[in-house]
Amino acid sequence: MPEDLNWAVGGEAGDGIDSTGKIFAQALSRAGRHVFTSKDFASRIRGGYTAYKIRTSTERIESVVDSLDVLIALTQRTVEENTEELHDGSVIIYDGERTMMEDFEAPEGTVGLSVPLQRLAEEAGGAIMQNVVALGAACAVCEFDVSYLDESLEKRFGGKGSSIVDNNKEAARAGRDYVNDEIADTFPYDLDTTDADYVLLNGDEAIGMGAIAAGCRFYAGYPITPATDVMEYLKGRIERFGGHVVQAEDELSAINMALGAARAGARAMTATSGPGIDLMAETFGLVATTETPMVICDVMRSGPSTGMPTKQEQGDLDMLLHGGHGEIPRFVVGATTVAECFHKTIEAFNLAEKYQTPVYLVADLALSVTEQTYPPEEFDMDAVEVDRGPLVRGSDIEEWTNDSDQFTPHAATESGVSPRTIPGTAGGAHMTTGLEHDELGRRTEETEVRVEQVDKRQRKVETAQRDEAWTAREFGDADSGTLVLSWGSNEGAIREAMELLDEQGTTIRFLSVPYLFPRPDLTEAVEAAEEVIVVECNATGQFADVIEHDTLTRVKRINKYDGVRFDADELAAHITDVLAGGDGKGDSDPDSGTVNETDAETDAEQEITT
Amino acid sequence: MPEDLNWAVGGEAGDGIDSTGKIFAQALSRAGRHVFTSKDFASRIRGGYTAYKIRTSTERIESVVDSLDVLIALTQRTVEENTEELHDGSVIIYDGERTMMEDFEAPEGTVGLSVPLQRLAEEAGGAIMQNVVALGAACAVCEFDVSYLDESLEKRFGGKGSSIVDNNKEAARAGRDYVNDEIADTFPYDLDTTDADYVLLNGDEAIGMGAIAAGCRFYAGYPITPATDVMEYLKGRIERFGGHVVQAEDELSAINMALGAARAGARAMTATSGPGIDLMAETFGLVATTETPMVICDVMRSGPSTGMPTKQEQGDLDMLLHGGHGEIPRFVVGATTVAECFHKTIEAFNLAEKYQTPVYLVADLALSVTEQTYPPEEFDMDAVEVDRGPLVRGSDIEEWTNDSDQFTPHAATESGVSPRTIPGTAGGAHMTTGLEHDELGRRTEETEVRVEQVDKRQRKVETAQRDEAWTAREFGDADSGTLVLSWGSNEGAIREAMELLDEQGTTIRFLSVPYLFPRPDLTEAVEAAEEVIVVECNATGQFADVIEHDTLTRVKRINKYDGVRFDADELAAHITDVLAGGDGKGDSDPDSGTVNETDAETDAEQEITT
Amino acid sequence: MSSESSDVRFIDFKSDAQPTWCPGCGDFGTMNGMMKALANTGNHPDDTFIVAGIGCSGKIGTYMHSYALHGVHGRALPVGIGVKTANPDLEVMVSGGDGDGYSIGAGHFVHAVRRNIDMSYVVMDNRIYGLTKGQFSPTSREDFETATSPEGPQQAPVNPLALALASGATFIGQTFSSDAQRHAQVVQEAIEHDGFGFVNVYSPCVTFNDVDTYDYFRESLVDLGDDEEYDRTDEEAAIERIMDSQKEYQGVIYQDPDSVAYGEKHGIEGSMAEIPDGAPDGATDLVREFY
Amino acid sequence: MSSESSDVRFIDFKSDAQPTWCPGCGDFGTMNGMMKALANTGNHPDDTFIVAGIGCSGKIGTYMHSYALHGVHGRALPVGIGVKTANPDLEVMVSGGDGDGYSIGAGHFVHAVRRNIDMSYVVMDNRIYGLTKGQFSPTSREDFETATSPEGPQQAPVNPLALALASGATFIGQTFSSDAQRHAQVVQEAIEHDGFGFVNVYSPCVTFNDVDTYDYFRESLVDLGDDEEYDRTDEEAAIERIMDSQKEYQGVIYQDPDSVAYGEKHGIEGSMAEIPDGAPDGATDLVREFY
Ligand SMILES: Cc1ncc(C[n+]2csc(CCOP(=O)(O)OP(=O)(O)O)c2C)c(N)n1
Ligand SMILES: Cc1ncc(C[n+]2csc(CCOP(=O)(O)OP(=O)(O)O)c2C)c(N)n1
Ligand code: SF4
Ligand code: SF4
Ligand SMILES: [Mg+2]
Ligand SMILES: [Mg+2]
Repeated sequence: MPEDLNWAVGGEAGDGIDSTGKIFAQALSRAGRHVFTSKDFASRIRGGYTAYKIRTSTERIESVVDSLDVLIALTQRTVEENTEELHDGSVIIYDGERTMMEDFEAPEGTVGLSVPLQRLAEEAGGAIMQNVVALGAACAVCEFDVSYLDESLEKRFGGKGSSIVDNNKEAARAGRDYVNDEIADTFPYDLDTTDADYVLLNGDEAIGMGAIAAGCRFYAGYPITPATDVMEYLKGRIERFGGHVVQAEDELSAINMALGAARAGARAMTATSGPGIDLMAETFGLVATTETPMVICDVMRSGPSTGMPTKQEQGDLDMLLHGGHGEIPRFVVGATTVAECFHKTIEAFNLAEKYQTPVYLVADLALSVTEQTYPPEEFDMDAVEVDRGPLVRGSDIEEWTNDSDQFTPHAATESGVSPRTIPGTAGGAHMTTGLEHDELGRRTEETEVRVEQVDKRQRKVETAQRDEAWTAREFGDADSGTLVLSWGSNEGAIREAMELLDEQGTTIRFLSVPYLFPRPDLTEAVEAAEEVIVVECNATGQFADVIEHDTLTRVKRINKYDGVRFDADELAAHITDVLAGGDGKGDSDPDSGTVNETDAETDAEQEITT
Repeated sequence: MPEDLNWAVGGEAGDGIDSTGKIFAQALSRAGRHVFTSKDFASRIRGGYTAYKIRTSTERIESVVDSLDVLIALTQRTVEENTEELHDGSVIIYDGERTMMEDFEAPEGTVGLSVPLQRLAEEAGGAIMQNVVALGAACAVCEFDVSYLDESLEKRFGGKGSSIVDNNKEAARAGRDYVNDEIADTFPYDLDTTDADYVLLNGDEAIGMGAIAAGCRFYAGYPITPATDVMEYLKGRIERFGGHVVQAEDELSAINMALGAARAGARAMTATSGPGIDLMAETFGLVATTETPMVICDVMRSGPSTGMPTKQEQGDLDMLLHGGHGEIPRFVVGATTVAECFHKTIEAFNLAEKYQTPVYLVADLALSVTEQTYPPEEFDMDAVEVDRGPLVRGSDIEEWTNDSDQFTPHAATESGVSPRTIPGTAGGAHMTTGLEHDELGRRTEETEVRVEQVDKRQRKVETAQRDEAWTAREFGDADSGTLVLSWGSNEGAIREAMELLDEQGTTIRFLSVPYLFPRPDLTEAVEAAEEVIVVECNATGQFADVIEHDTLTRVKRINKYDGVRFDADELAAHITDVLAGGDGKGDSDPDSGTVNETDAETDAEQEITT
Repeated sequence: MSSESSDVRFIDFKSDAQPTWCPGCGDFGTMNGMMKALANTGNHPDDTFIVAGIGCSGKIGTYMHSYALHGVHGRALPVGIGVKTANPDLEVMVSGGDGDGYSIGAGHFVHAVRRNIDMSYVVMDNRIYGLTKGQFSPTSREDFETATSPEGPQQAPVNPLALALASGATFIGQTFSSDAQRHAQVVQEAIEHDGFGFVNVYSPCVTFNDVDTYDYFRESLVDLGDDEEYDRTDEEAAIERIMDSQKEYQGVIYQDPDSVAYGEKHGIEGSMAEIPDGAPDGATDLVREFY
Repeated sequence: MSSESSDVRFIDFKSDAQPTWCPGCGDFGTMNGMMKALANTGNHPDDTFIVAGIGCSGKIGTYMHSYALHGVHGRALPVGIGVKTANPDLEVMVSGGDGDGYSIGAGHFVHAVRRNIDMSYVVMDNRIYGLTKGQFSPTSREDFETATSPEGPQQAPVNPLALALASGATFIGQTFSSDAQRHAQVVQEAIEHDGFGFVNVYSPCVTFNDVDTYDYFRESLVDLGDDEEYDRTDEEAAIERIMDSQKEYQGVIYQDPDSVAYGEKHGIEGSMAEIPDGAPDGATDLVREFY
């Protein structure tokens, strides 16, 4: 009986796949089981295949694997899309009475379980509950007490009245009973429960919660997948803390609204995805030049251009590090797990105010759509610290005025960070501008002042480089000759891949890098390694290039750009392959788009034999 | 008698400084002299100091020097701004009868020449002609025949009627006569003339002319310094060739209009500066993904944000190479001289259509405001070649249709370049989209197709890297151990600096790089050198970083970011300084903002002793 | 031109791609009308260019057959302007959603209207952001509850017709996707109009908008075509209808009979796509100017 | 509030920076009126936030004394919205040119108007791009010759008042910079208005616009304040004036007496600048929600 169960529900977009999966995930969480979810979906409202996948264990999980034990298939295509994942003994629950599934035959080795979902749902009060019937059936298959579903059914349908809730509970039981009574088979799945109490949330929600925790009060945004959830999370919640969400007319407006709020003294944020980041590029420079603290969140999706809006990619790093004309000091902080989405958001706000710069907070689609369980202590609100930086109030202002009693918002201090007053502070009135300016914030073209201000802004970065701990998250064997580097959501899959590799006797050192700029100095680590492999979800190896420049060392690359996140098995295979001198494609899925890209010059040098 | 004369007219913005300087520059050109101009100006309409500077010689000139022989000073500040440049024997022409200049005393060693400009102008028909009187006076000082001014006066005032022209001619003569008759001094300046016939134009005009030459018919743009001149040049001219200029409501619109025109089959372009490049970032990705040929010109100015709009900088390279979310294949071509602005524009159009990608054509403020003489043969229209790439017409279309007779605009060919039809072509109707698409241009999320299309777009770049000559412009001693690398308008100043260095016995090898991406492989050159110095007008050393990554070698840097272009003397001093192990600040102007920036790691390694 | 004189049928403008719109989505009807209008005006897919915005609405570019570009969100109009200017012989039709056109694209809308380019612009107005799953749009009612407006947006909805009129529109139409014949007819008139033919189409979203439904429009729409007195060239009458917040009107609400399109005013003629192999004749004069 | 009751004088809103506008530029007068209106309404520089666009007009941020941001071209309004929302106690005034507001910023204008935030927006309309040296602007006449329109733009000029009205404006004013008293008075009313107080100011550019001159405005302006019959709350009357292309009007052209500002509708109260040192009270409930 495996501890680790891989479960999915799939059908057409519009079939309610998402909420069905979520109900099951919550039930598992209530039962003290860990859950890690992922979604297959298309950016259509209806008519596209979509699936909600759950991996669950009593141990913590950080990744998906390419295996499916139990599948609720509302459509034929759901099975087709998952043939590779199904294995001997996989159970497929489907409704053999539906016309489109009449001729369905379960793939060889798998167990097809025809349950009259629609009929049972109708009997329980309405066809619409067929997904819940399926959940009940799945409970029976997994020997999982159906009553764990109750709480999430109440959460979901409570607003619609108690009879709806009751009908749904009944529908679940009807599904369970049908399997137990009519099929009466036994299956190799038996889900243990524990006493643990977990919370279940995704990356966007963690970012939103982190923002409120950090004191963010103003959010302006424009809907865009996969960042919309940040706005939707905040709307209806931030108001309870005295804040407000504006749905702007576009991203140009959103970032400028946030800028205004930030200048008024609020902690302010906007979140978007690649196309919005592009549109914000001009104002980003203004935020930096006016030294306004602000957090701009990029939840990356597959590009370029509109690309594949519901697919995974880590393709925006170059833009985040280098985007915007002219030379713009900036911080770029990345989350590597769902929980880190919370923590890094808080950190981003503190960095923004301590250094009076815009901070790009970067996450990716895989983080934002993954719902994952954590012990609630991971989000310890008592541990939240707020550092507002050199905010000057009251009579302290006098320290920072010139001979004419004018406040100097851009004073060229040693640290590069200047005093800051907020509107309403007596004696602090000042202007600032995106033009080059003097210490008073007034435009100038004096060469000395220009150079002084450029240097001052740059100095903030140097101060931060010196004063803050820009550490990487280290895993594995610190003495291993194989160094794996990565950023963003790959952390979990790499950690799991390490376990698989461990079993094969391969140990590696893995540094998961949450700070993209400023970033940890990896020179020593790279120099100490025999083999450096950079893993990322993009085609060109943007982070690899950065590492190469930093350390003057060519690295090997594992890249994936087919829109699907890495899974642990695949990664283990790729790493093994690279270590064996291969091209990084591993022996896994030849079509997965994973490549080992190296510069033309290097190809020759490294003489990789395939 | 020096061959090389440095001349300037300065005053307040709004005083007509620009046209006054231009008249004199044209006169010099008419007299067969080479001219190289530069401007000091503030982005205000009035109330700011502004100057038009001319360096002239019978030999070709490529740069400014920090010296002034003859200065027409309409204001006191003009002299103050140029004290450093003035020397023993410099002549300052001013109007001692104007109240504000009454107490003017010429700096020591210089010759103050008070000419009653306003009075003489009034006598000739109007105070407004005082600048022309000054030009006449300057002719006398330089022993330059005043009648050379006539043609440019006709050009300038011809539209206002012949009596205005005549009055101006008379005003010029009055100025000359006053100096000859009333002052009757002799001066050490005597301008030779030659039989040569030059054209005088600036970089923006050269870009505009190049565009028309290349067959560009559609231009959409939004005014922005220093790119507006491209639009103003084209407006009124492109129509003669069947084209049209649209002044768009913003840059977002401008690039999308150009995209539409390009998809309709026209050669289309837009030009802007940094802020506009930011706004165009999102659509830039669309242009690339839809594989639409288009030229986007960035005439760089000082950033970040609004920065110093009338000042020089080469600060956008990072953005041009890396801007836009996701991974966008692109070409970045840069002009290094005014004439190259013409040639590289033509090349940009050819590259765009041959490879069906957007091409960033990059110039900088120094190029755009410099008016420079060239023999007209430099702009040989007969030598212009137009390569439209794989444009498929007529029955050839059949080769590129699928089994259902559908045209495949994104066919994954070996070269990566696909067939292209233009609307109106029978049987060629097709769509394209910024979403990931298949060969037909229809959206897809199939992993194989996605990977195929990413690879295909990338392959275009590889094909171009293989098939085109991405050469650098080489100067100096190919065997020198000192390699200087640069891009953009610095070429001229470096070449002149090399002459100065030569005199000191220092030879260098200089590669001026017009191709930023794809770019020449400089690995060999860098490895062969003992010392590599990258010269650029920005603070962080963006091109230097690129070179470091390409070649895995740390380089030295000469950077300037005070808004003023390099001049030859200063550069020679800096290079000497770096070669002597200095920090690159040279012994020239301590405030010039020139620094030698190296990464922290390298500082230690290189142990530069200052 | 009329449908009789043309060999092109409506079906020729249909691609073989299967629409993924929700069953019942208004966009099906909207698109059908567009295809009919294009065929009826004697256009051919090979001489037609469709520019589509981003949104559920923007998918029409894929479902129709013609030269087409599916652009970035909010920028469809400038693309259309570029196409039409570079080749006035093409029939250019721009289409997108209410969010695409009146929110992120509002600025371009104002300026496209006043430029009066000879093309048509069909907005599928469902008063919701469909593709991003149901946030309020600029045309959403003040009290319309969505994920981002639990208590309604609490701001005046954009009145697209008023915005067009204020921007100097020369043709303003409004239709309802399920009134197939009227819709196709008004779009056809927009195509035939000598200038910018703007049609706002009520194209209900059955998934995320339970307020602006088929029933609602069916009941509230007043067809100006039924009103024999109505003079579409009377600006004042148009203003009255457009500013009337109590009713929804269908038909051609305003048309300037003296409209002169941008291209004509600027003397733009013929395609810009054909260029010589080298510099064009007369290019050397450009060099001479700099003497 | 009136000037009598306030200790702040107009001069307190002046900075010691010397304006670099051309002598005679209309922006001098426009700015003076803004300073007077701010003082007359009892505001203090330390509680006032000015957002300036980019253009000659945008320089006022430097010449006035208050908290201020000089933003990027066309985005002044959203900045103002952010400031006001984050701290409703501040007096927020946004200002910029006709290019800034009606060209690159047109979309934001439409949406700022309909949001009806309680702030004022003063546009210095000189019907030209001043700072970039004289290209036509969205309000330039159809036949106005500039470097980029040798034969005139040949497109309908934007009518800013109509655009505002179509977008649901609750306050529309228009003034002339050299009619100092009227101008200051209308701006003052815009400040006092409970909602978005929009004032289009004819602020002549003496350097690049020789058509829309002081003389022209002096001769053609009709002051609605002189018309005792005129009822500013009558939308129809306002439409009539606004759509009248033969005349230019001065004064408060329209005001919705029932205007309720965005902040009030959304229950936004008090500054968002003060936050605790740690997570706010009740934050733990957010975690619990995820059980
Ligand atoms: C720059 C940018 N921002 C946001 C998005 C996400 N987005 C896609 S469509 C859309 C709005 C859709 O609404 P509408 O235009 O009304 O079209 P509908 O789906 O209702 O037909 C948004 C916000 C995007 N694609 N690009
Ligand atoms: C994104 C961007 N595009 C273009 C510019 C250049 N620019 C500065 S001001 C301006 C227009 C000025 O016109 P207006 O707003 O009417 O102000 P005015 O100078 O007439 O007061 C332009 C196009 C810019 N700063 N930023
Ligand atoms: S979500 Fe709405 S607009 Fe989109 S396809 Fe479905 S019904 Fe149509
Ligand atoms: S150019 Fe025009 S708008 Fe600008 S300062 Fe001068 S007069 Fe004023
Ligand atoms: Mg919509
Ligand atoms: Mg203006």
